[in-house]
Amino acid sequence: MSMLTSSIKNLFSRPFTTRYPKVPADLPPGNRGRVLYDMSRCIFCRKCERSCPTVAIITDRDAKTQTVIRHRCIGCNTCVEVCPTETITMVQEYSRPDTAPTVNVFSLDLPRHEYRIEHLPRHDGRKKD
Amino acid sequence: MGRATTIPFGPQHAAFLEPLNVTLTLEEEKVVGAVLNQGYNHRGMEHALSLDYRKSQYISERVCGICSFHHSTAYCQGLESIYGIDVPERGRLIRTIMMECQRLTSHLLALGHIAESVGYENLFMQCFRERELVMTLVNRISGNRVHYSMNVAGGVKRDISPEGLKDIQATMSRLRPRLRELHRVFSRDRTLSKRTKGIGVLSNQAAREWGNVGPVSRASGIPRDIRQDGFAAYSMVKFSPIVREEGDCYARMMVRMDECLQSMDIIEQCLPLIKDGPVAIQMKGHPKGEAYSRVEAPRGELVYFIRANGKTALERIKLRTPALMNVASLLAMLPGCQLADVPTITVSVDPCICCTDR
Amino acid sequence: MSAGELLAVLLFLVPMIGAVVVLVGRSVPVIKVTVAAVTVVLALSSVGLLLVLASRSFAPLAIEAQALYPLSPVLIVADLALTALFIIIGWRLRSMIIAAAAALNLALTVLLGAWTGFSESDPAMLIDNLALIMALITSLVGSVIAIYSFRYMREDPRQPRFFAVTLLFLGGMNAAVFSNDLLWLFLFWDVTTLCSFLLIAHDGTMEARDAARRALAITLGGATAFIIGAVLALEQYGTLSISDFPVAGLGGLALLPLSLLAIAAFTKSAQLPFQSWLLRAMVAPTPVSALLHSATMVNLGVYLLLRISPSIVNAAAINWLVALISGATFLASNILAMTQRNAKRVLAWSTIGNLGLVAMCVGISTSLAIAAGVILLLYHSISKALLFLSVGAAKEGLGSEDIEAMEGMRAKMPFVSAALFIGIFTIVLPPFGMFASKWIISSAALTFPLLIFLLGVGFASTLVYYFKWVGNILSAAPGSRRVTLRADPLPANYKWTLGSLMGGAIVLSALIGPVIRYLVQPFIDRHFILPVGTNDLNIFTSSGEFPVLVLLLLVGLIFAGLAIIVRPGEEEMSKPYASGEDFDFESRGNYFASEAAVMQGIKVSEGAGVLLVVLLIALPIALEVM
Amino acid sequence: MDLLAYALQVLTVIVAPLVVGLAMGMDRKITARMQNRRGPPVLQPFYDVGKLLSKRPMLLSELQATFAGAALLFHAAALALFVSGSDLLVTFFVSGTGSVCLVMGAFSARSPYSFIGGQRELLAILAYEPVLFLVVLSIGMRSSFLVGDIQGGLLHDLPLVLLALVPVLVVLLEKSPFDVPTAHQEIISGPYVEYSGPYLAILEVARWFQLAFVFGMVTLFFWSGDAVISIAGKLALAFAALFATIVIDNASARLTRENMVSFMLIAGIGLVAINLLVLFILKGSI
Amino acid sequence: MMTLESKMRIRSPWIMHFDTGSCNGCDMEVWALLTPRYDIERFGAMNRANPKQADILLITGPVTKRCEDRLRNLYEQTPEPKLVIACGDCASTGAPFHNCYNVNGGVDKVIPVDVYVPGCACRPEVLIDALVLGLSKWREKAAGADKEAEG
Repeated sequence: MSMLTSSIKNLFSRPFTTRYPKVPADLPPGNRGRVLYDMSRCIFCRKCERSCPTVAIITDRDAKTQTVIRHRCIGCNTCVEVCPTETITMVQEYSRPDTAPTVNVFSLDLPRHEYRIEHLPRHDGRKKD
Repeated sequence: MGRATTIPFGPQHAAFLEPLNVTLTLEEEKVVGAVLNQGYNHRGMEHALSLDYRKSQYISERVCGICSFHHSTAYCQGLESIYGIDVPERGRLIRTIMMECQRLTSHLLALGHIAESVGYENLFMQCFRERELVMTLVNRISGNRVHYSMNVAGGVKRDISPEGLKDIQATMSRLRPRLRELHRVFSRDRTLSKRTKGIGVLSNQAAREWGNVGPVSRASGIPRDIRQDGFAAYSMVKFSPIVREEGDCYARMMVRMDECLQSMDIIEQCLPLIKDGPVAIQMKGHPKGEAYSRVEAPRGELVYFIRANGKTALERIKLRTPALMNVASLLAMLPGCQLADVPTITVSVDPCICCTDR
Repeated sequence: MSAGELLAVLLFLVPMIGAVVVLVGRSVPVIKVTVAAVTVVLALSSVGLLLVLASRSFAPLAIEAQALYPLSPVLIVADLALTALFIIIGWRLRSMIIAAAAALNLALTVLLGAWTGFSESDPAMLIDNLALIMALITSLVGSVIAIYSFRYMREDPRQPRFFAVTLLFLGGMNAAVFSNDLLWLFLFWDVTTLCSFLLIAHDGTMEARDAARRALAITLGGATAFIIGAVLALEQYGTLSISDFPVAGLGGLALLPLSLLAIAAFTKSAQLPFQSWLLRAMVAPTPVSALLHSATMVNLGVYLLLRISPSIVNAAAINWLVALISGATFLASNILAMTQRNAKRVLAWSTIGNLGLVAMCVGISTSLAIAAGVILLLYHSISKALLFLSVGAAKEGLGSEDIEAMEGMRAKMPFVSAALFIGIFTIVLPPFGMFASKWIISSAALTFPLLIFLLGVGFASTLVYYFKWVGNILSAAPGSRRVTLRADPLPANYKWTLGSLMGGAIVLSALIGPVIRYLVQPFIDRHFILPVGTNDLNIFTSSGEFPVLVLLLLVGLIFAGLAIIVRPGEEEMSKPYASGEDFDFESRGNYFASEAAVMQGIKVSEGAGVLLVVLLIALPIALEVM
Repeated sequence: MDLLAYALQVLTVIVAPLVVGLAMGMDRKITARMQNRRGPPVLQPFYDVGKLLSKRPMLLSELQATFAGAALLFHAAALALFVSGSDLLVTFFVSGTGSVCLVMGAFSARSPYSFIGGQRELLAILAYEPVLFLVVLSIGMRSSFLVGDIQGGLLHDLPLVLLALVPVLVVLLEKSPFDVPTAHQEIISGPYVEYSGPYLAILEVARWFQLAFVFGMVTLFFWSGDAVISIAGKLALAFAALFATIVIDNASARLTRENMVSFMLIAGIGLVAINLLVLFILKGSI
Repeated sequence: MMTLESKMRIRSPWIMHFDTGSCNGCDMEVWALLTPRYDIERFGAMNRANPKQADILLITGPVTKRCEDRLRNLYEQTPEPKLVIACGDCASTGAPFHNCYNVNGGVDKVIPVDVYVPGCACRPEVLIDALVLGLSKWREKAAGADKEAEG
């Protein structure tokens, strides 16, 4: 019955609950949300691709694109650290859920930090063997 | 007799966060036999960790999300001892602070989990409310709520700013009265102690025989705490292991509660010690050699053995996680208890199946 | 000899003659024909007796000893011969207790005979509504059980003995309930004891012999209390005729005959602390358990209590003690029933508990309570017989009487499951007859507030042990569809006997209004002020009403409606939830207590019973001394 | 006039469970606030039931559906009998039949948690039925079994009996410390575990009917000649009882089944016994 | 026009959470959803821990080989209409564990998934987003069904 006092106190105090999604999430400044590419600086050295622990980055030298698979990125910040030209920045905002694994394609023809959204193919599961 | 019933408890069960299956043999509701069925969470982490030593600090965090920083610390310490270098003092202190923060989140999770397992929903909610303070703190410091990704071999890659240090101090002083209040509830609540005192008793002898580690062993009167080895910055702070003698769920719960308060003490001791300086040392070349590294994770002694042969891929990496020892000792505690106590006992050893199964 | 007298004589003489024929005939066809003929006669005669009494607007039918002239001398001789027989049995069983009790009985019988000059008190037989109800139960339920036995005992080598004893019992039982003379009652009391002894020992195993010996020891001990009570009654009241017992102004030693008769009743009805024989008697073949040890013979004890209730209700202290003993029995037996695994033992405990409830009604000593007791007696017999016979049928299909063996029985043996379900439903839940009487008892217990605490816990435990059992029956493999009753591979004999009892239980519940008005009330009216009001649709008491018809319609509509609404094939059948595993679960009942704890519980309750029984004897003496 | 009274009774039978549903919503809201959360909307129980009704049915055995329906109908019948001023004892037994139907529904699915839940529910019945029975008998002793005839004086004479109803409500509302049959962390949701979709909704509504009956018994304790005061007082009493259970729920862990049975029997029966004894001593008769 | 039915459905999503081999990070965040800070009971969600009563399966982890059958089992026991949310990177694509030999690499290799949640570990806010997204999918589905019924 030791909770009695705090229960009553809680009853008459403001709830601790956020109002998300009505109000935006309360993200700290250093939050590792997701990486964005400034393609104008990219030299396609593939350092980021090689350093990525989860193979979330695919560098295409021919098409001049950097592809980030959002649903593979673990936000470890390594690519940002290894990038010699500060092409990659980590921003607070996290990636959003989607109905299929999302792929963001950064290419030279798009402005800074803009990307084209594509999707990985969805599997529909498989029956029991 | 034919009176015994067999029921599966898990892998998907309200009392468990993770897939653990205990096949219980019940006489009415008395447990007469228990078979632990593990391996639902076996992913093959040791293989994955050995593929590229430069990426493995991130993968090692993913062995377990509750004690992720301890895993990467153990891994990095291993590499550092292979290289034979010392981490700068500032790096070690930051590691210590982060480890203690993680201990706070882990213990508050475990405490909330115990409260939930006895159906004390309000207490569970309160534990998680206080835990959320620590979670937002580590989010501010490290940039992520769960996997901090701060460790690299040679130190930490993310520094704590002076504002960050103030932030930690402020959070600690905000947290202290709240945790004291929780401590009061956990130690005094009558219904809670009715469900935890004398339940799942593990004697000192049994704890030694089963090789228990961490809070479980300390609750059975074994004053063993790897932090006393003085890895990271633990040699610079004063603390003594928290030991209780009863060995029941109540003792395990209270050891964790006391350790929460102790963690805050350690963090507050660390803060004034932080001096300006580098946080990491760059390392050259591939590692070659063997190392044996251990840290005190929230659940106890976490051991990494690393053997490297000068290539990118490590030759062998072996983990011995604390939960492996503690979960096994459930077999000593479960027989003879009531079905109602099975969740409490299981949760009171804080089974971390992702650690256990790897 | 009037028609009523003739029917009454037929009711007890025909079965006895039938018994002799069976013993002489020995071949199966002869047995079947004889038993069938006897049951037809019994059924017709009992219904005839009902009609005769109804035509007299239920005035009691007294039969003078003279009317039975050729019989009465025979009976006196039989009385002495039977007690002598018990001495021999005791000698052969090497049981000094049985032999001593039998010898004492013989001596006291001779003493009583000498005292009264071997002449019966008048009326020797008195057929009032209570006796009529008992005779109806014995004859109708007994007939059904006898027919059921054809099938159940078909492979038994000792069939002649079995059926002879059964028929003898039916006769003896009918005669016992008609007897008004204590000596006659004593004779037939002993006849039922003998039958019970022979039938319990029927299987001839060591366990059966032990059980039979214990049953004989306890019931003979009770008979000794009975005959001492009779001697004292003659000494105190100057009569052996129960109907002439004084109903008021009793005190001191004059209470002692009532105490002793009550103790005799407790032994026969297996009340605490004498309950142990009934549990062991469950080794007997199931029809025996159904007939003797639940539906009829054990009723004889509470019948005696009800019979002398006009005297008891005015004997304060005694009635309290009777209420306490039987109330304790009710509570203890219901709690102990929760710990049993064997279906017959569960039923045995339940029988003890329900008889305790009847005896408690006598102890409560209001007219309302006694009416409730009579109703309970009637409805309990039918439902309990149904349950026992169902267990027997289930045993034939499953090979076991264990509750656990009945797991998922509804898919395999739907008919028996339905019979068990209806049996339990009619015993426990509204709006059936048993329930109506429980409702009246609850109202009646308001005058004796201590008992409501026993009742509350007792009723709830009844729910627990019966529905634990039902749970096992219902727990069929996942995905099992509802099966029709026809799918049951049950022999036709069982279907008919179980079916008739099911029908009887339900129809009689619907007719509870008339039953109360025509069967129960005349008995109550003779001794008490008007108790229960009924307009055939409702039952009234001073503080409440029980809408029988409304409730019956309700339950009928609920189940009929659901049968129509819930149609197979619409739902997706899924696997049981087992935490994600594929798991084949076997349900095992909960028994809440270890063997040791049960033994301890029995010991404690027996201790309490012994204490109260000693008090029951000591109190009149103490009152006399003071 | 008679017709109006009948209409009023029918209306009450329909409205009472809805009020209970609303009270459940309030209960969840207040519980959430006590835990420093925001909590669901007050109408949440109705959304839940509506959603469950729209789900595709899934069963292990058809008897589950039969018994779910039977539970609903018995509880509804109990409430109807109660509202129509019938015998309280009969009402109580009919309501008990509804609880037993839930147990049988749980048993008829052969599934481990459902089975254990059924056994525990039986134990819960063993724990609370005697207390409820004694409460009913105390009311009958004090005034009458006929709900229509019960008038004032109960609260004044039987305060401890009213208090004994609180633990009963804790069991029926499935709140700790006595939510043993449905213990979420032990046996998921006990007897309800194999119910899903519409059948779960039926059981939920059945529970509302049952609670309406038990809260009805609570309201019996307040009576006043003035209709408005009477209704206000009754509602206040019912709400006070509900609030007491919420506070108990939020300040205690779940106890074991032995604790439940022994506490309910000892405390419940003890309270009633003490009350009757005191009454007997004060008034000389009960 | 949206039917009353689907309105109710959107207001009362009951969840079941199953860990198929995740690192526990997402599991903690799923639990954090139930607690005062995020409290998804605001949306009427309840943790039923029982597939038979759940509408939304929150699956974490890359589905280890041993959990595969259990996951399918639970999925089959969930009555329609149901929603599967793969929480976290590993449940979506199996990313951090792509080198592990004992995983299937994502929930959708075993059962159909409706919503993929990124993040390692996925933040509670993202999970709330996923819930909202999933429910809006339901709303669309319901609207589509209505149109079909009309047409």
